[in-house]
Amino acid sequence: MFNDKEASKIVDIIKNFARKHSLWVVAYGTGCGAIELPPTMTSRYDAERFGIRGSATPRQADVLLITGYLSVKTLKRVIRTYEQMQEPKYVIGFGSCTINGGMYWDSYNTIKALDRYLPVDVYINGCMPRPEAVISGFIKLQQLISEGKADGAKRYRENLEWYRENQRKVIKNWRMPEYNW
Amino acid sequence: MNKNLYNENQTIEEIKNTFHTAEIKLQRESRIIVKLRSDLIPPFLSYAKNYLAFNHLAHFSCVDWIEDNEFELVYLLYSYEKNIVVIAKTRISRDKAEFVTIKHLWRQAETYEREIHEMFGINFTGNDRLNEFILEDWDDIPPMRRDFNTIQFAKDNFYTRPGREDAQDVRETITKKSGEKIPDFAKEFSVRNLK
Amino acid sequence: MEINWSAVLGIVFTPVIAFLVGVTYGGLTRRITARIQNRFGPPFYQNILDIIKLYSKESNINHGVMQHLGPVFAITASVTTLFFIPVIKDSPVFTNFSFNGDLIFLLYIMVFGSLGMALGAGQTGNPNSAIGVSRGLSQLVGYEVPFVMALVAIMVQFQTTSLNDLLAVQDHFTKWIIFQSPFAFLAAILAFLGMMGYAPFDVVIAPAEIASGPPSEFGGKYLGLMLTSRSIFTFAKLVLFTDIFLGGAHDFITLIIKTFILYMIPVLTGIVFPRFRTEQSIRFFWSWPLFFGILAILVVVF
Amino acid sequence: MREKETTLYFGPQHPGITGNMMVKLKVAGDTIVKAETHVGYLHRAFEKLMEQRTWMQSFPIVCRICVPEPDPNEENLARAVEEIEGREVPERAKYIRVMVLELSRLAAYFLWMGGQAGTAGLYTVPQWSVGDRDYILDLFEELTGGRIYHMYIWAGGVRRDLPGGFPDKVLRTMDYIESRLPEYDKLMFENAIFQKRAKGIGVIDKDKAMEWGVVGPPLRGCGIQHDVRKDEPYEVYDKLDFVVPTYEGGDIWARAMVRRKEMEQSISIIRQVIEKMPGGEYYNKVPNPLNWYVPPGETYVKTESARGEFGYYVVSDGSLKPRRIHVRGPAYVHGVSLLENILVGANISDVAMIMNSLGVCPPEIER
Repeated sequence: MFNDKEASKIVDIIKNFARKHSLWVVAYGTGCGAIELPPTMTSRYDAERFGIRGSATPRQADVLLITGYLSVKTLKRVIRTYEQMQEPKYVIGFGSCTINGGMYWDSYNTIKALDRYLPVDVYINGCMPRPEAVISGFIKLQQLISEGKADGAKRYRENLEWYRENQRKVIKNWRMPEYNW
Repeated sequence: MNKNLYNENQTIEEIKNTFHTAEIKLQRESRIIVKLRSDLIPPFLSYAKNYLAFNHLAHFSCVDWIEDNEFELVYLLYSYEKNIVVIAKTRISRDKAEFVTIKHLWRQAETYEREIHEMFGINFTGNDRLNEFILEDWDDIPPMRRDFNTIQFAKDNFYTRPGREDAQDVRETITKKSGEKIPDFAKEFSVRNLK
Repeated sequence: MEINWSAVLGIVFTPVIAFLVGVTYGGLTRRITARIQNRFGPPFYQNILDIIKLYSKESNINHGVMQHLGPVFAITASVTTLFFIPVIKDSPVFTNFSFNGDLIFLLYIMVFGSLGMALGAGQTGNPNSAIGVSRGLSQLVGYEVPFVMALVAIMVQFQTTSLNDLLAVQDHFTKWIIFQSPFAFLAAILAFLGMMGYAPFDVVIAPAEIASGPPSEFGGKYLGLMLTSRSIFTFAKLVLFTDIFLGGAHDFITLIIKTFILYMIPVLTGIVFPRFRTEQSIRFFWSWPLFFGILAILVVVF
Repeated sequence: MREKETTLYFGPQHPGITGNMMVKLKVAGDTIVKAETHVGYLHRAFEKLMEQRTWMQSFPIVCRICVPEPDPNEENLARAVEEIEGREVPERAKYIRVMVLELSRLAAYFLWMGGQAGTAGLYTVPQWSVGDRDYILDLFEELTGGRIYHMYIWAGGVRRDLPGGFPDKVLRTMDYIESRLPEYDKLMFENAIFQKRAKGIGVIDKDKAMEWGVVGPPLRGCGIQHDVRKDEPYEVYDKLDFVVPTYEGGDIWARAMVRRKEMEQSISIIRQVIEKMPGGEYYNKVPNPLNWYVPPGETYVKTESARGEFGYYVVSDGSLKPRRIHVRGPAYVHGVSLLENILVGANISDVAMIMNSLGVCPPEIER
């Protein structure tokens, strides 16, 4: 009926459709942007309509939402969380401070550009982004997934050396297990 | 609002009788500033807590007066009964940044001391929990000291995305990139015109 | 040897139907919950998408053999449980393996899945899982006692341990066991609340306390297997309760109506109650449900 | 027999934690033997940054110190600058400030209600209360342009006047919120299981509460009637009629009841403010913000936030920039020394509930 190529194509379409409509966000409010997540998830904006749901542990999650600036101490935990997540996994940078440091451009304790340390799929700008902006960011991610362009995890695996170098430059005391999946 | 300053004056009187060297100033109603020699701080705090009913340690702060080469330690005590804040201040040398703990008087002082130890590098003898509190693996000079340059530190340690080297006007950048016109009313609020 | 084709058909189709119904019920629950919470909620097929996505995820973590076997045990237990329950009354296709001693066998096999999960979660080494497992097992002890009491009362009352015999007794709706033995029903339905794991008895997965408990190290297809197993098991339990207390069903529509009404009891309770602490939960099961269970036996004996 | 102790890391990635922090728990069975708070995950060096910025540039920074209710911070800094300078504030601005402060307190209580019920496992209340909180955020958006961060109160007054028809909108929202409160009573405060979970858990010793630095609703939950709004009335609180509710017990339940009663008080304060609000200017003429020298001086100002006394110790050395702004958040004491003490002996099920009822908010511990 189908040859292998067509069959795998169909499987891919089904997979991407399911992935797209079922995004589980790991419950980690890394910055002050976490305050806009309750409105996004609850009755007024109701992100569950799009299949967006919180998940308690990184093992079960698909999306790592970096809600705002990352201090160096948090960056270490975020990297650990990200590496515990299972592929396919996506990173959303939330807020201006993940893009270029925002108002913390001269702070000694926050990183200024998230994509040097983790592969970011979608950025949402604003300080802080409104729930509508968050949802539109998720919809952008859904588009990327259905087009097969949300390949952050692949980039991370392929350029692991580069990311590691950047991460080690900031995190002075590097005690982390190897990334092997 | 004019309130009689009976409580304040009485407290000042009592402090004066016990600590003769204290410089006492009534800043305004319910704010008394007490300047003390550094060795008198622990007895003063203990006295204020036990005899004057200042049993709420509202705040404990530190100011770096680098031009005098001194740290100023500021203890803010509040009395619920008298409704007065006493600001007890003392100065210690910047070179030998050491002081005694007041953990035995208020246990929450431990937290403040941990923070000040980390941010200013002041050692509190008697506090055995001066470990990492807020920062992690910090090996530079304590960051809240005035001689720590945070801009330089950020420039050296963190990658900064190009595009914000100077104070750019967002509207002008947008105009340059996409050709969108700046409306007239917005022009007068532009950063360049304010200067 | 002659092959009973209708039975084969039943064995093939029962798990599939059970999964589909269970998963749709799960989706509907999310939607009903959402409506009560003033919002729209996900589409009713959301849980199917979730499960497909989970199966399509990679899972490159290895915590040892039991981690792989845990979810497998769970799904085996749910499918086996389902096989020993007559889904449709008197139907040659969906009677499955129900034989004479099946109630006692069911009591045993229903615990099996939890034990498998406990072993699997215990191996992952996550302290949250370990706490979740110990909570789950203590709660199991809690609700199992009134449930067994209720079943014993029914077994004594009707002098049988076979589900088919019980179904045969309830040939008219006035003869449903819910009316014949109401105290047993009360004890069993309260135990059922605990079995379903909705609030206030969701101490096992309590996200705000122990980060989703036993499954916290399980992602990808393991979690997918667990959700599948939970869907099937939910349906199995619902059918079991329908068979015992509500007179079973002659066709699918009746079955759906009866199980859905039964299913809404824990769901709607869950929406308006917070979670018990573990020891409060056990104390609860050992108070009213146990009392009703004893009462049911006493009523039957005297 | 002594049970084996395990170490449980409660956070930073944990659904039950209030923000980005970590509590390291030593657990024997289900009981906590030792708790240790680890903070610093949100340290942005605000106090250092404010030394680099002018006084007015510090206002966008201070409101980010406390995310659930930024206005007490702005209020504190504004009042500190005014006090050092001796600057007068018009009467209307004072009323507007009180209205904004009470609205933000109400918003913070709604968020707290969601958090408290959510940690207890009652997931319907957060869905409702966060949705209802959005009506207050809408008011803020209309008034200030921002949902979360307002940058509205500043030295010399407030930034804008009330938009047309705003008081009516506030009153309408208050009516709506008041009509919702009985529903929350039914679902949460009168819920038998919630009461079972909350009573007798996380008890603060009444005799020690003041000495330990407990402030705000936890202090009033011990039956001690102290509130900065009454002790040292700022703005126009001395002209308004309200009571400070207290409750005996010192447990989660007492703190919940105090907050529940304060919601009604806040609504009544907002109504009074709108009724009494005078006309006139909403700010006094201020210098150019880029060229605003504040004379040397120091002050300690405090505001009653939804979680207790929010204090700022501000030192100016007469330059364009602040010399030192040191923030004392209520969670500074609640979240570290108090939490570490009252968690000992508690059940792990109750950690999240205790943290929520104390109002532990990490950004104000580490700034």
